[in-house]
Amino acid sequence: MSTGFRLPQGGLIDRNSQYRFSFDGRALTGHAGDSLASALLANGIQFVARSFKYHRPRGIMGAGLEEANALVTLGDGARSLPNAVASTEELHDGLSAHAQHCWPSLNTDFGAVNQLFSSLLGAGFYYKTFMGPGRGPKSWLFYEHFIRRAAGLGKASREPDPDQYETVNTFCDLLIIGSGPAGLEAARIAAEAGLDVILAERDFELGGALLADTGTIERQPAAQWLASQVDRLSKSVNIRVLKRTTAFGLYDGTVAGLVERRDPAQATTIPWRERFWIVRAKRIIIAAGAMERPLLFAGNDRPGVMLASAVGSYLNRWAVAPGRRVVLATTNDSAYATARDLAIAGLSVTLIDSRDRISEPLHRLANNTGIDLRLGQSVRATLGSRHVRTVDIGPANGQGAVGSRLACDIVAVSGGWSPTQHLLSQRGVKPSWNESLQAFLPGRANEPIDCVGSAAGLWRSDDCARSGRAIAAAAAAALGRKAPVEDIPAPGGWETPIRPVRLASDLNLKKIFVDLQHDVTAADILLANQEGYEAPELLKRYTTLGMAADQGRTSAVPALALLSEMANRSVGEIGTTTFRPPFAPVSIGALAGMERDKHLLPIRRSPLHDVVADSGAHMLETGLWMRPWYYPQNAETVDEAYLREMRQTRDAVGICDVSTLGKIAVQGPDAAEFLDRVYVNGFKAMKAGMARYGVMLREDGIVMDDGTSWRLSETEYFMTTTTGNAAKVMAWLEDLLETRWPELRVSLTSVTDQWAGISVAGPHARNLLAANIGELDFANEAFPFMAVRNGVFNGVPCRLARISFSGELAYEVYIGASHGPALWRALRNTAKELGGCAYGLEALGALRIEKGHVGGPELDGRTTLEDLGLGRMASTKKSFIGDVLRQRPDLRRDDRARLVGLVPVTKGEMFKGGAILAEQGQEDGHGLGWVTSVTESPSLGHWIGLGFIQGGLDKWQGKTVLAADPIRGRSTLVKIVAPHFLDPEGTRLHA
Amino acid sequence: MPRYSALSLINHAITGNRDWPRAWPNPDPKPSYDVIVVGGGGHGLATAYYLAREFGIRNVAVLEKGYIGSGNAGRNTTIVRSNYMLPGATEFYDFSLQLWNSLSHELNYNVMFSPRGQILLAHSPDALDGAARRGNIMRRHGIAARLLNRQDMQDLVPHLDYRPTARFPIWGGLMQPTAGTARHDAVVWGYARAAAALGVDIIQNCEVTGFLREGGRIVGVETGRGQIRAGKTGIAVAGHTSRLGEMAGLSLPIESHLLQAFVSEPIKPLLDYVIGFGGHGHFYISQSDKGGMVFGGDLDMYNSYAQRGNLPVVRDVAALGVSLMPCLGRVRLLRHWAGVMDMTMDGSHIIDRTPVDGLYLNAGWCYGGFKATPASGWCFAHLLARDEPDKLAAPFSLDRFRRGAMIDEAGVGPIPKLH
Amino acid sequence: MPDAAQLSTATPSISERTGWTLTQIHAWPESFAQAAGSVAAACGASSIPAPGQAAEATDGVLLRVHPQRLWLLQYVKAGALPDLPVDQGVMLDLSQSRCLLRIAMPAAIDLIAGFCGLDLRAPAFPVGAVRLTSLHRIPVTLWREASHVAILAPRSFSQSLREALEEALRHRG
Amino acid sequence: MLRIKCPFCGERDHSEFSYGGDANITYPDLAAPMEAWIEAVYRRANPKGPHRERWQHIDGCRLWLIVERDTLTHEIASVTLAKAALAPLVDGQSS
Repeated sequence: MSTGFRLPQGGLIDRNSQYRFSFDGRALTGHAGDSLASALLANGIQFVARSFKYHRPRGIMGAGLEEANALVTLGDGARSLPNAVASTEELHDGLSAHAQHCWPSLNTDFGAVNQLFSSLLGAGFYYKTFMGPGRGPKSWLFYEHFIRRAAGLGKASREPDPDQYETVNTFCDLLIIGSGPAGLEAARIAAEAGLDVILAERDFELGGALLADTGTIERQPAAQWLASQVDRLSKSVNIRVLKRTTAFGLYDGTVAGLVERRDPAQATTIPWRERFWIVRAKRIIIAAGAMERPLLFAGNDRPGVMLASAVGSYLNRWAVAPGRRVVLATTNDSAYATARDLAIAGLSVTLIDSRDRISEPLHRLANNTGIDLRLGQSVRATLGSRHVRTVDIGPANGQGAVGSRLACDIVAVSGGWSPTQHLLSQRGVKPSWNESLQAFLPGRANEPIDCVGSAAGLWRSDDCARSGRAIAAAAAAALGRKAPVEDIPAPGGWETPIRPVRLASDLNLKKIFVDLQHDVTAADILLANQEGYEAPELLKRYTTLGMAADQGRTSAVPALALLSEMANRSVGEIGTTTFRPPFAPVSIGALAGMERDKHLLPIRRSPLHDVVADSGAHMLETGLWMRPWYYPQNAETVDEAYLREMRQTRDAVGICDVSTLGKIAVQGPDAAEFLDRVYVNGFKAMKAGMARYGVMLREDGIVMDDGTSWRLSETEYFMTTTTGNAAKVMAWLEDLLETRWPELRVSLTSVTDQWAGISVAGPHARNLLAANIGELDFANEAFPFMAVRNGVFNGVPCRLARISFSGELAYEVYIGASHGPALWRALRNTAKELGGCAYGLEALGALRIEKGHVGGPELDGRTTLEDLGLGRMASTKKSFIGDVLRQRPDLRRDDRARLVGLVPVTKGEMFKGGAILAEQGQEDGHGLGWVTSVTESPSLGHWIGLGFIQGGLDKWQGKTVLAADPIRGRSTLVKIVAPHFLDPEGTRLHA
Repeated sequence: MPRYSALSLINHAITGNRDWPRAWPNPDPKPSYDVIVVGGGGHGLATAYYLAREFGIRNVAVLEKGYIGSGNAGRNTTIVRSNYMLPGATEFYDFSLQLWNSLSHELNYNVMFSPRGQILLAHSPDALDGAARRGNIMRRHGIAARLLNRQDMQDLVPHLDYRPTARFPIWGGLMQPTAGTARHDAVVWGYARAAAALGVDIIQNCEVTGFLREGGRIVGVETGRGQIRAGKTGIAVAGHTSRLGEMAGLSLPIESHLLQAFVSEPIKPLLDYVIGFGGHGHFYISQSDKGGMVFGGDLDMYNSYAQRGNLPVVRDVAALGVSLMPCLGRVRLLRHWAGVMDMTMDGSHIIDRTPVDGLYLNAGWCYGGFKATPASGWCFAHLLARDEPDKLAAPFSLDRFRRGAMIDEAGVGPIPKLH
Repeated sequence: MPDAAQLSTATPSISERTGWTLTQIHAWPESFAQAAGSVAAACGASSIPAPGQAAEATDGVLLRVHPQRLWLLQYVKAGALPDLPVDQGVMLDLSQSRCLLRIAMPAAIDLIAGFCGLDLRAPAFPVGAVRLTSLHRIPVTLWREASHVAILAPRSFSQSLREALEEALRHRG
Repeated sequence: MLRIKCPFCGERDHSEFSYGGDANITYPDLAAPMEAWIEAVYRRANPKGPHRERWQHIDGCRLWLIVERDTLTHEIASVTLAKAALAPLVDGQSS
């Protein structure tokens, strides 16, 4: 049933350009300047979708974002786009669209059978059933499987999104949203006053309502007025015009989120699909226009029922007549211009007006153009299966039976206008109901945000232009500029007031669709009100009104009007729900911009990154840093490699990149006092040239971090922290210094990246270093354990400390980052000669387990000093951060889980980190503790581990418990031993 | 109350659905009750229901300043799980899951609890050990748990990003097959209807503006609709707990923070599980029955009662979502809003008496309020009925911070924003 | 002006400079004026740079990065600075801790606007302006030269930052 | 975006800052009695309205700031340096 056709002339389209496109496989053509919807109508296609719940046939009813029915899927495969609104998709050559949410096809959709059960499928029916059989939740899983396939609209691709998105941060004095008469004049005045202006327009053409206006504005034909404005904009230096750009959200600080869509014609030259603008404006003017509201009558969802303004747009902007015999039903003056244009275009027009009297000019307009005008009437119902065929009309007051039945192929409706003030509502500004205009007008924001034009309830374009100028002038003044002051016109502008239609009592409420996109009917609203869900938010959530992809743009006010009739409370009294961002759906990819996959977060690399890779390192990404994990030789696995690395280090020597450790320069007269206050052990008495292992607590007495601090001079320390806690410790120390102890003269600077750090461990460590570092006596007496010395490598000064994490004779060498690779290569070659090797993170972790040193898995943010067996480090001569709260009773109980060593009872058995320590036979509950770190120990010839157990060594040393690991199908008997497995006396350290 | 069932749907359909009664009456407040519960969200209504159902106390009023479910009950990402690791938390949340399993039956209202399975991802070998410990604790409490390697993950959810170049590579995950999602509004309306049927008064548009005191004891409340007396008064207003605490002269270990939730446009089934990001920071995603992708992430990280979130979190959540599930890039965000969370000093809730006689506290739900609704209601009812906490609620006392008995799952200490 | 040898150019508009030294001067509040004055004089800067300002020095630039802190960036090894008694302040060599990237104008403004929320419009970011901010979550110090924007970034982030900037360039087409 | 005017760096998005919580807490000295520490570390006024709070400009000059902000409207009334002694050093600040 094709009804629409292209008029022979007129419209803002380029008739020479031929765009080939397809709908459901049918090859069609349109022109540049068409939207997908206008091109479909021009080809006689109106029925394009099936409704959400009842799968009723649905046609194009709007000409912009207010379109609720015509949702289609564009393209296919990785670039498909579900739920595309046909009237906001700009036509381009090669566009392919197809119907969605119907099976097997648009014309024969099995889902339509739901209409037979409409009484059963009323609001909230799914809360009243699907609960059985049985008491458990499994039955719902069964029903849910089918419900989820029936729900949803379009189908999203599971392929990775191939497109790129860009982010732009920008600033301006004034952001203007919308380029109708109000927005254009506001931009002109603001720019002339010298403000830096951004004008954002959602459409691919500037002009808003002017694009379909055949009337005049400020005594000039609308098209001519618009042309001169667009020309002036192109010459203006301080207005940035952003077309195809939707302002979707207003945030604190008058910051606006906008998304710009790429011009389809430039798809090959512009790499980004969408661009996300974050605009930091001083003031914002919302000139987003108003949206026309539909009328409620039986069968108001049939293809061919359209908004009057949409019919006007298709006629005037795109030279498309949606049909030949138009019945136009209105409650207000706005539809008369469209009636005139339809008549002039030669179409048969019957104008039904709910009001009994209209103004003299409108009477003359109807008579002069041969319009069949019927006053005091309203539409009661429509007939027709795939397209509207007839419409029944009757008295507008809802009394009395149907008067007559008119044949038609288009029913254009105007139930009033709603100012588009969603963005203001996002800022918590409550709108106020204006009874005479039958519209919610925007409230006053206590932020520099104003609404102008029809977004503020002004219906005449002259008034819109004047309000744009007046508000822009006020904005300029508020920003210290001069601009000609004008008074702001009052809302409204119709000659005869709007008259809402009262529903006739005999209408079939189940056929009156209030929310077209979610198939919410008047019967559903009656039921919700009857069952107690009458507050607007409860009504919305129970019926799902306004929760579909169009977010209730055209359904919110008609629903409230219906509710006010049913509950006889005024619409103003009931109030509206809060509009949330985004104003229109926004691609999640656009919000992510470039911050995805590899670029989600930056990654830090050691200065030795490339040189260790040359040494064959496999890297592991540990949160912020990329670190060498293990150095496989001839295809070793991780385990084979790290065990070999441990053996070579224990037997000869091993070198390891430790550059990622947090490093902080602590300088100043009060540096020693400062360290004394943050570490549990004393640092003031330390001599220069020595290093000391320290532990830091949080304020609540729990261990935060550990590391060594080297005293370089009377007033300078070189503090190291764990890699993971470096940033947290730095911010914490700055907090203490600046906000609690401002009297201390200390300077803190992160020097993590200043130094390349290499740990050299093993019996040959001394010889290896002595062969490479000059001007330094490595003899034990000259360079004792925990001492700090300076040396020189190839003429470059470097700093060494005799610190051992592995328990071997070991040193840490720090040299200026850029010299690290040369030092690494030198030490690597000497190590090879001495039978040593490079070792990575895995071996580093295993070596320290053999020494019983605590690491990441042990410092889990819940352990105290005593839990870690470090209780005796706490100084009794001075107090420190956390010293008081660590004395709380539960933190001192002797049955707390304490650090212990673990060995398997049968030598060859293994166990893993995360196993639960429990008494044998105790199958359930939290058990006694847990395993934190494990490794195979080449030196001891069996697996070893660290863990925590209630009561620690005092209670369990020498005893056997179960390491239960049901999640990995294993349980191993383990014996509790002292955590210091290897060389507890530390003979190697002091060698 | 007339039973809801397929049969009742058919009977009412025949008569044009004209005679479905109000799901819960809308009474005026009586001068006094045995117990007043302040807060008409899921927790407050569940408390009233279990007071009547389990403990036989029916002279109860629930006072809600707006419409029921207008607070955090309607503003969360609807996840129900019990994969908690620490003593006290494991038992409490699993008790809640058991109540969830039969809740639709208990209330005769389909809350749509869907045990579809929740997967907590692991992004490093150490994280896999951490997941194993959590899984072991779950197994030892009879909670279904399964450790997944990368291949298992690819079989279950093929369209996550498994490339080694991904910024947070997926090494595997811990799955709780019995966890899932539920319809948050239905939980509020289900408890309201069932409580009202047992005689509880549900009073909307009734804001508490002060407490009535007699000799240092709280004996009722001052409201916009007059004074209402009560033997015991329970606070369950998460997000605004400090405001009521202030009226009673209590300063609490709580900061109010915004937690944003996001929903996409409705699409055909794309994700069958609840997925949780296991790296630094929060991210969780699932798909609602209507087809919207429901996801959320970190707090906005500053004190606020504004119920609307800011751009940085929107960008971070979008970036993490697209990085974990690359096909999400073209799916379009439909709506984002924020709830006001009670964030406590150790990330765990508080169900306890208060130092003020006659006043009882249910608060501090951080991210976990929705999944805790049934157990929170049950335990708070037990406390209000018996005047001493049930063993499940005992660890979550108000004075645990004084004793040093914090329950800190995240291990980040007394910084509410980090829990 | 620095000679070309030190500039290694990757893409036409992003280049890295090496061979410079960076010295941090941190003075206690009451002695900042005196300490900063002597440093400015020693390195040929006309004045002590105010917050957000850079002062030209002989063959280098003096940046104000903190109320109590100056960074002296010298492109060629200049003479040593006067030593600073510890009761006035402390000095620290940071030459190895940063990388120095330079992005040619006018591409620099658009490129940086993709990564941070700074007002880069001409009046707000004139030649000689210094800004401490983050690009792609990386803390940086950037300042406006006549024909470039210079960026000092932590060395460990330099590859990540360059890759992000270069990818952004490709995105802009 | 909360727009915070850092006295040293000028107005910036709040994502460049790290929130430090209530600024009205006076932390006791390190050896003060247990009750004073429990009060300081665990009790929060958490007002709905004007709130004096701490932020660190962690991605900029890394200074700690005292911000007076309304926790309902997010309107920022004032931003000052936590360490008063630095105020004279930022007077000629940029924008």
